[in-house]
Amino acid sequence: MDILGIPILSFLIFFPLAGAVLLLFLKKDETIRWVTLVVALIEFVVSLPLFFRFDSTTAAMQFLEDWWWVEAYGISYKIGIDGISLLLVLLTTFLTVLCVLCSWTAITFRVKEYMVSFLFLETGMVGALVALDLILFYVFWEVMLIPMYLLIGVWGNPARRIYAAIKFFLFTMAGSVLMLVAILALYFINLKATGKATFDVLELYKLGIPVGTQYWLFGAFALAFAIKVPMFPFHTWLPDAHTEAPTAGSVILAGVLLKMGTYGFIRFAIPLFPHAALELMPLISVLALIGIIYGALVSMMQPDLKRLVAFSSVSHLGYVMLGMFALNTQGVQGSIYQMLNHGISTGSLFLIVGMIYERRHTRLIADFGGISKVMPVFAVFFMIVTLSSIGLPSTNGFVGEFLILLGAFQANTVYGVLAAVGVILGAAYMLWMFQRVMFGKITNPKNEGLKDLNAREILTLIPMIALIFLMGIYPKLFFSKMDVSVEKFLKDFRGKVEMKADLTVPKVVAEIKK
Amino acid sequence: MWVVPTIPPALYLILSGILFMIGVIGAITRRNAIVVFICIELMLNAVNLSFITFSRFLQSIDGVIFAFFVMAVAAAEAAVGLAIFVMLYRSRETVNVDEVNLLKW
Amino acid sequence: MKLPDIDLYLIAPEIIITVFGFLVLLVDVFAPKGEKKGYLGVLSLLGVAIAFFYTLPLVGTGKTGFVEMFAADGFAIFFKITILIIAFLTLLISIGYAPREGIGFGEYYALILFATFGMMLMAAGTHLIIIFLGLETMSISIYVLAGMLRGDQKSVESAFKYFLLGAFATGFLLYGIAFLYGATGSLYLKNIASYIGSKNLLNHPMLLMSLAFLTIGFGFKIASVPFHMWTPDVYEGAPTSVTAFMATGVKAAGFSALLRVFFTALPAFQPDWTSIMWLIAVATMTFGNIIAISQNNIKRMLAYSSIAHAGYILVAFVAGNKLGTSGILFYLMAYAFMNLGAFTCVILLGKKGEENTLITDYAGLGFKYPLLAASMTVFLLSMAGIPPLGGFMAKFYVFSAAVEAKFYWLAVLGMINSAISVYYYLRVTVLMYFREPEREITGLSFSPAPTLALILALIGTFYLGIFPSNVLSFAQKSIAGLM
Amino acid sequence: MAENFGILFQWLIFLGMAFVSIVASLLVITRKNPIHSALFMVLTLLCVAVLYILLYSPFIAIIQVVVYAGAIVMLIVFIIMLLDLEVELRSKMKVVYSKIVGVFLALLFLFGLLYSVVAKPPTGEIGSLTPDRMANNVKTVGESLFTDYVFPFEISAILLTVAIIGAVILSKKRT
Amino acid sequence: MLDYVWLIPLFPAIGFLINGLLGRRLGKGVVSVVGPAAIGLSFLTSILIFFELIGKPASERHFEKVIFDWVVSGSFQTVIGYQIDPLSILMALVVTGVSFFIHIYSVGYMHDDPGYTRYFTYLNLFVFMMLNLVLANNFLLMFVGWEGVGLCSYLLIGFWYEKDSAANAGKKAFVVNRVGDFGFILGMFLIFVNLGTLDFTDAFAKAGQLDTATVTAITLLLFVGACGKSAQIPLYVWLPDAMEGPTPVSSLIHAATMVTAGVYMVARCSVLYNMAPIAMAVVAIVGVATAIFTASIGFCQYDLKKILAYSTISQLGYMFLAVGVGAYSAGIFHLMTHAFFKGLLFLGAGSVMHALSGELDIRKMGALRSKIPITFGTFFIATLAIAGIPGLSGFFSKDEILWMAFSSPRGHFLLWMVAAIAAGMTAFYMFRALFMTFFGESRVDHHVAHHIHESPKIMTVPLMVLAFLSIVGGYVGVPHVLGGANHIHEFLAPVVGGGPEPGKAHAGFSILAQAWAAGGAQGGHSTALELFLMVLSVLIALTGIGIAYFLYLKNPILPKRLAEQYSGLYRLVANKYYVDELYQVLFVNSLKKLGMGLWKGFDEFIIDGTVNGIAYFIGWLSSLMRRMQTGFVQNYAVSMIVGGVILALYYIMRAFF
Repeated sequence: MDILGIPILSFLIFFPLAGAVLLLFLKKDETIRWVTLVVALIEFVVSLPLFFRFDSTTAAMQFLEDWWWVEAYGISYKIGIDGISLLLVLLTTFLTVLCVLCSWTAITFRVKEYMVSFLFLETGMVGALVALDLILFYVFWEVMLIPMYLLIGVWGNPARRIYAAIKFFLFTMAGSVLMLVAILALYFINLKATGKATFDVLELYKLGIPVGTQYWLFGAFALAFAIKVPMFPFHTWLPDAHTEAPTAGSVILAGVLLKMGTYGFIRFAIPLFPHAALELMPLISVLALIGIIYGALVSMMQPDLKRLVAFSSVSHLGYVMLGMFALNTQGVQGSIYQMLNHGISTGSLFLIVGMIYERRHTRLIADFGGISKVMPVFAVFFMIVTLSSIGLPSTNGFVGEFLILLGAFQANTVYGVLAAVGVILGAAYMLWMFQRVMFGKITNPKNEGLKDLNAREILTLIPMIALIFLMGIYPKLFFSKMDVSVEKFLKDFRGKVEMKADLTVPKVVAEIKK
Repeated sequence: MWVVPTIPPALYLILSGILFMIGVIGAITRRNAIVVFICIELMLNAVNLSFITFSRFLQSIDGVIFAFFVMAVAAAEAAVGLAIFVMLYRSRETVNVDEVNLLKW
Repeated sequence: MKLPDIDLYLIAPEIIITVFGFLVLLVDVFAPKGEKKGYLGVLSLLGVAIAFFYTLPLVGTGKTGFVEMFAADGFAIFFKITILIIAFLTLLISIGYAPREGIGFGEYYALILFATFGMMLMAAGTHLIIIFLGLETMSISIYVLAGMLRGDQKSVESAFKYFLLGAFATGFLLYGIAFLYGATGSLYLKNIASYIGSKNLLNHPMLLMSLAFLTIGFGFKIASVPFHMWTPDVYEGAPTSVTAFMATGVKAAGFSALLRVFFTALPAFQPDWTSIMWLIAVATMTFGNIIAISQNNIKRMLAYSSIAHAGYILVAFVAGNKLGTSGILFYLMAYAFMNLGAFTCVILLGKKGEENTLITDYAGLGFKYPLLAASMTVFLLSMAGIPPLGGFMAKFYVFSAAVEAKFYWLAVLGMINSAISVYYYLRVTVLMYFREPEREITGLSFSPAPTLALILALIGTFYLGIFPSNVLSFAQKSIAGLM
Repeated sequence: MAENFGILFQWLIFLGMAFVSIVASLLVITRKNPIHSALFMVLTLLCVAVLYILLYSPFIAIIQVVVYAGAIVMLIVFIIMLLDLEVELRSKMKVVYSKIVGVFLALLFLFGLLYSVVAKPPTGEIGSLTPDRMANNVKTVGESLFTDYVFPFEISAILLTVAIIGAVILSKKRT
Repeated sequence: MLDYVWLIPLFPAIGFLINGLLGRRLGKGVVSVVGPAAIGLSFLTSILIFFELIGKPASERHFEKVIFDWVVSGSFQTVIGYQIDPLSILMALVVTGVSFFIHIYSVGYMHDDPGYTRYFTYLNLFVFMMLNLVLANNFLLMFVGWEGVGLCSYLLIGFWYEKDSAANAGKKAFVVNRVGDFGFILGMFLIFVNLGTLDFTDAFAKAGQLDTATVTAITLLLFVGACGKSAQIPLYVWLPDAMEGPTPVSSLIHAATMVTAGVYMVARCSVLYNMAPIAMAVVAIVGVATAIFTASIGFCQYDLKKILAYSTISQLGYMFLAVGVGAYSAGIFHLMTHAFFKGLLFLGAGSVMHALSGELDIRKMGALRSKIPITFGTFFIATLAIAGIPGLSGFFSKDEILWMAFSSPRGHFLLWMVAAIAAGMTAFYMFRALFMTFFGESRVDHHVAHHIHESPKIMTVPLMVLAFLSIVGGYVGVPHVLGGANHIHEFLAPVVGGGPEPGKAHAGFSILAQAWAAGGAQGGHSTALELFLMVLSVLIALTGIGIAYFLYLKNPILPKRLAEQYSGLYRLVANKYYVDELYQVLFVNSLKKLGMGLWKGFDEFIIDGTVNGIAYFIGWLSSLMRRMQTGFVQNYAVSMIVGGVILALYYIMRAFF
């Protein structure tokens, strides 16, 4: 399907870019805000048909576009979505709208540059999610870095924004450089085995790679993605980045950017290197488990709201990774679902923290207390989001978490049990935080005159809340989209793993052994 | 009847090498830039000796021609180099190489 | 006694460059004094442009001339195009920069043209004498150009150092050539190769020694560790436009000669040089990147960065395959755009009597001069290898060559270096966007010529990043005659 | 017999010149006064010129004397005088470790160099230019320069021009 | 009508939405109608459905209604679906019924609270969740209700969030419950992994496939969940703190309904439990231990609600004892009667508080019986019921438990004995509270004393209704031995079975039980023995009452002296055996310390330290290496020579190889 004669996915990628260019010619802040909002909204509306026109009976890539980019090298502009990326694309376009809304008054200077960065970021995110060519993916992957870097560094919290921005950039960069080498190695292995120069993932899926080589390549991919996720022990950039970023930056970082890591695993690392994934499953699962518990424990002691939420992200993404590496239907579906959930719950949490930050200009938990009294509406939203984050049944968090735990439990009982411990801790730190912020008497006189949420803020939060419940109560709507894709993912995975005996084209083995 | 062997090329080449290295040593030890430059000329001269030796023993004219161009280049370098020294002297009152280190690190 | 066939079309670009060089000198002499002499630059630009259009018809002819001493094969043409682009951009920025610094007289432009002439010879020469003479023409011009700012002690010092070390390196290069000659009896690159092949001279000590000497000589020109030491000092001290020219042009020409000599004359020794070059490549990248981190002068930082880039290019050289060689060509082209672009920004930030080359001078620039800062960011990011910019594609080809040749660790080290390099490139953007200025920089004037150069460099950087196909396939075709 | 004497004579000349040139060049790098260095340099150059004749290259020998010893060194001496550099003689030579290391390495390098020339004689293709044809090589050289090497010759012309322009522009007083 | 089972939870949900979204606009009046009415309608529906159900033959009393597919992932299929069978409808009746009255009571009790709307919102939500819990046809939906009621409990305990103690108590309740849920969730996983379904009907039908070890694990894990929700050792600590909530909440959630969910769940899974004797033994022992342990804590409490709380825990222990010995229907029976009288006790306590402006310390009460007669009367009835005085509901249910503990094949003399002692203790401390509150001299603060007043009708009517139920509630389960029909037992039998068949007890206490039987007590099933034990337990209860009378009415000084004499023991009991403190040290503090340590020590020091360390190292290296660039040309030349020598040596080496 085409929009203005442009295939829909290409439109989704480049429309924000066009919007960003348009912004460059505008002068007034207010106009810029509105234009950005309109661009984001159009983008979101255009992305909706993806959901409705998506054929959930097939696991094949849909809305496919495939042109050469650098033909001599086999680099193509190949994009398409399946059930896995579909939802993440929608999440991206959706969150961007909210981010624009929540930046409305929070960003007071250099609005144009801010909005341009944001739209640019959206291009990168959508591009990375739909790219089916490794180089294309890599390009978008890196493109995302710069606007995010600027968002943190320019509009971040003055105290440590530069440190955080650089840390963010270098961590991610450090991970991805090795991935590039691995991509190249993969390309040449394929070239030697099949004689076909291509970076097309779908083609590369078919390749049987010797197990020894798989380790290296998987390692390189996994490092890049693990840093992005972030998995323990590569997570330390996240608290800093989250804490220092402006609200919308945190939202989009938590909501989408982290998902790039997990998405990378599911789209690239696992299907390309199934044996290595299988063999390294215990390692990754254990790291994920450590992340779950570690994140929760550390989160508990954070004095800073955003930092707390950031560490909770570490914990939540631990679940995502655990579920994914359970490598069974429940685990993987739960994991994908949890990616969306985390985007929504943690995204909302950051929105909420941002709202209160805008009022008080502090994020220290100790500065609050008793806010419920003065901001009852806010309290309700905050409560719902908190509950979603701790996975209360009938909210989205529960469905994902439950399936992940179930998947993990099926894969390995001990993992399931340990992960379930995280559920307890999750409740503990979130509720404690909530209590300290919202409950008790107002001890700080500055908190007495706080205004409750205004219409714009409520408007920002309502879609989130609606989604929280919709996804918690009627998850089938979303599961039905990804069912087939996940099944295919698992089927391919199992098929390849079983193929171990006649794994490789002999030619490839010989090449590698040389 | 003894026959004195002709001078083997190796000896010329050894001489050339020694002269070259003397030039190198001079270039890295002397303080006066002009002497350093003289040493570099010595190096070029040593190379020329090699060229001529090869030319002689390989019975080809190329070496000689190359030596000719080397001399041309040496002359050109001398002109530019000495101009640079003069310029340096004008601005610093010295041509000592170890006093010229405004640019470093 | 018979004159060789003289095909002037073959050397038309060189002739045009030379003629315009003299023309500029003459016009300068006969022009009224004291006036602004922007037209000299325009005249030189015209020369470069005409030379460029005379180069284009040579594409694909693969002709040689002057007793096969001079080739117009694809390799040479590619490099000539690169070099002419570099010269063009350099002249453009010079039109803004040279008069500002009081060196905008005819000799300046003429020397740039002569240096370009030398570079083109290096790319085109298939005979060692041509290569040597080209190299010297280039070098001597640049010695002089580096010292052009006669009142500036740094400029003088830079010329002085460059000259002494350059002459010193020439000695080694010559010795290498002498040994090549002695061992093979020829100065033609092709003949050398075939002679080595026919006589199986692989273990000839003299040839091996000449490899060492040649590596020193060319290593000096391309600024590879440990022959790189002059680079930061000279780049810092020389007039910025000349620095830009050196960083791109000299490096490109140096690589062209290196490739030509090693791949055409000495391919048999590839196994020998691979491992030592591996070491040099790694050392070059690492030294350049690590030292660049602690620099506080942007020119000096870019100097170290240019050392690091030489290291990346050497990675492809080590790979030694077709991919690598074409990758080098592509890299140098991309590097020309991004580095010249960066230097253009440096120049645009300065004004008369105030160079503003400290990195701290860039603080707060991002919002004061948004377009300048954005361009600078683009160039720096491109150098850091961030897609979708030219630098990324360049690195991509270079490292893919290494991977293809199974130098996995080299590629990994290269990528790690590339990650380290991000740090100091980012530092500039950090200052530009995240920090408040420490002192006001005002009254910058964006004269049209450097601005044009900036735009061209931007276009080039983006073009090579987004549509690398054309240039890459051109590069791939170009190396056909080389290997 | 006569040949023997001729050859013996060549040996004598060679050894003598080699010895003198080495000694002279050592003096070049050890004399403190740059003028002395320059003059010993002339001596070295002259010795080498003699060797060129021994190698049947009178043309180069002449050029050596005329261009090198005559022009370049005179230029050098002239500059030394002009800049009045003898004053600096009194400053003593600083011992820098890197220089010692450098000297040591240079000697090491020399051994490599010597090994490479001794291990195998020049193996290049033997051309047609026998010593007797070489003997009057002024003509041969001339012919070569203006036929096969006409292009390099033209380049060297430009090179020299560049050098002159450079020298002039650098050494003229500030305008 | 059965088809409309979804109406039962729907009404409270609608009430929740109306109150929650619009309540503040609609005003108190509407809220006071909507809140109770929603529950009332639900109650009404339950009654209708109940009658329809009992109209059917016993074997057909099972109905399921699937609303829609819920979580569907591969082979994992769950629905939102409700089921009606005797057990669930009974629970629904109890829940909606008691809730209804408590809602009405709340209209009066909470009348002046600023959070009135919020209160009813939460309360409706609670009922909705509770109904999900009891009506669910699968484990997962049950779990939704399970956590949902936990949430409401959290919200309502922390209702007066401005009080730190309330907020803390709420959080504690939630987290401790989560610990239990942890077990529940793992239990569900085991069920799914082994049976491939979470549907009750399916799962229980397939339960035969399970081996003993698995089923034991499943049941024990589920029991962990029950422990959390129903406040059993070791997870009981949250319930006393939960008294921070408004009193009707304590009554509804923390006495009548939510806390009994664990009992319901065990009864619901009776099929599984019957297969796991060890698990049943654990349940019984934990139950009885909780019963006596918390009863002893009740001795030394002075907070009226706390006493009731410990009493609740103790009574819940009874229920677990019942289900643990396989007397599921007895457990449910006690659950029901307990809902009546304990609900009543709490409401009465609320009424007392209402009269005394919120005073809860029984040391500051006394002689209230004449001033608030209705409250006193109803409270007294409830106290009699809980003490197990014959004729009242508590007597029948408690006695059945005691009897089953003794006679069931899973039972044991010791279980009976401990339970009987606990019953005596219950009678003691309940009467202690009663006496101190309503009898003796008034110790009320004088400025409170003059406006002591009886509660309004809207509060007293529910009291009276519940008092009535506390009296008659027991007559649905009059044991056969007293000539009753034990209707409730029969009614529940299709769901929970008749308990384990005698003689089939093959593990757990069986050996002991057989020994007991062999020891001559084989009259276990004889009517005489049953009657004897019944009388014995009544005597024990009366003894308890007598002691209470003696200590608190006759010799009010004595308790103090006793406390002084055995001060160590007294302090131990008065401080609730320091369990809270122990948990604080063991879990809370150590986790906090661990968290802090990981954050500062691992995250910031080791990981960030490493990363920054590398960065610093490179920076340091950089500043070091740039010094190599000395600025002296000759050094540069030497560097070239170094490179040259390396190259030369390398290449010459190559010549040799």
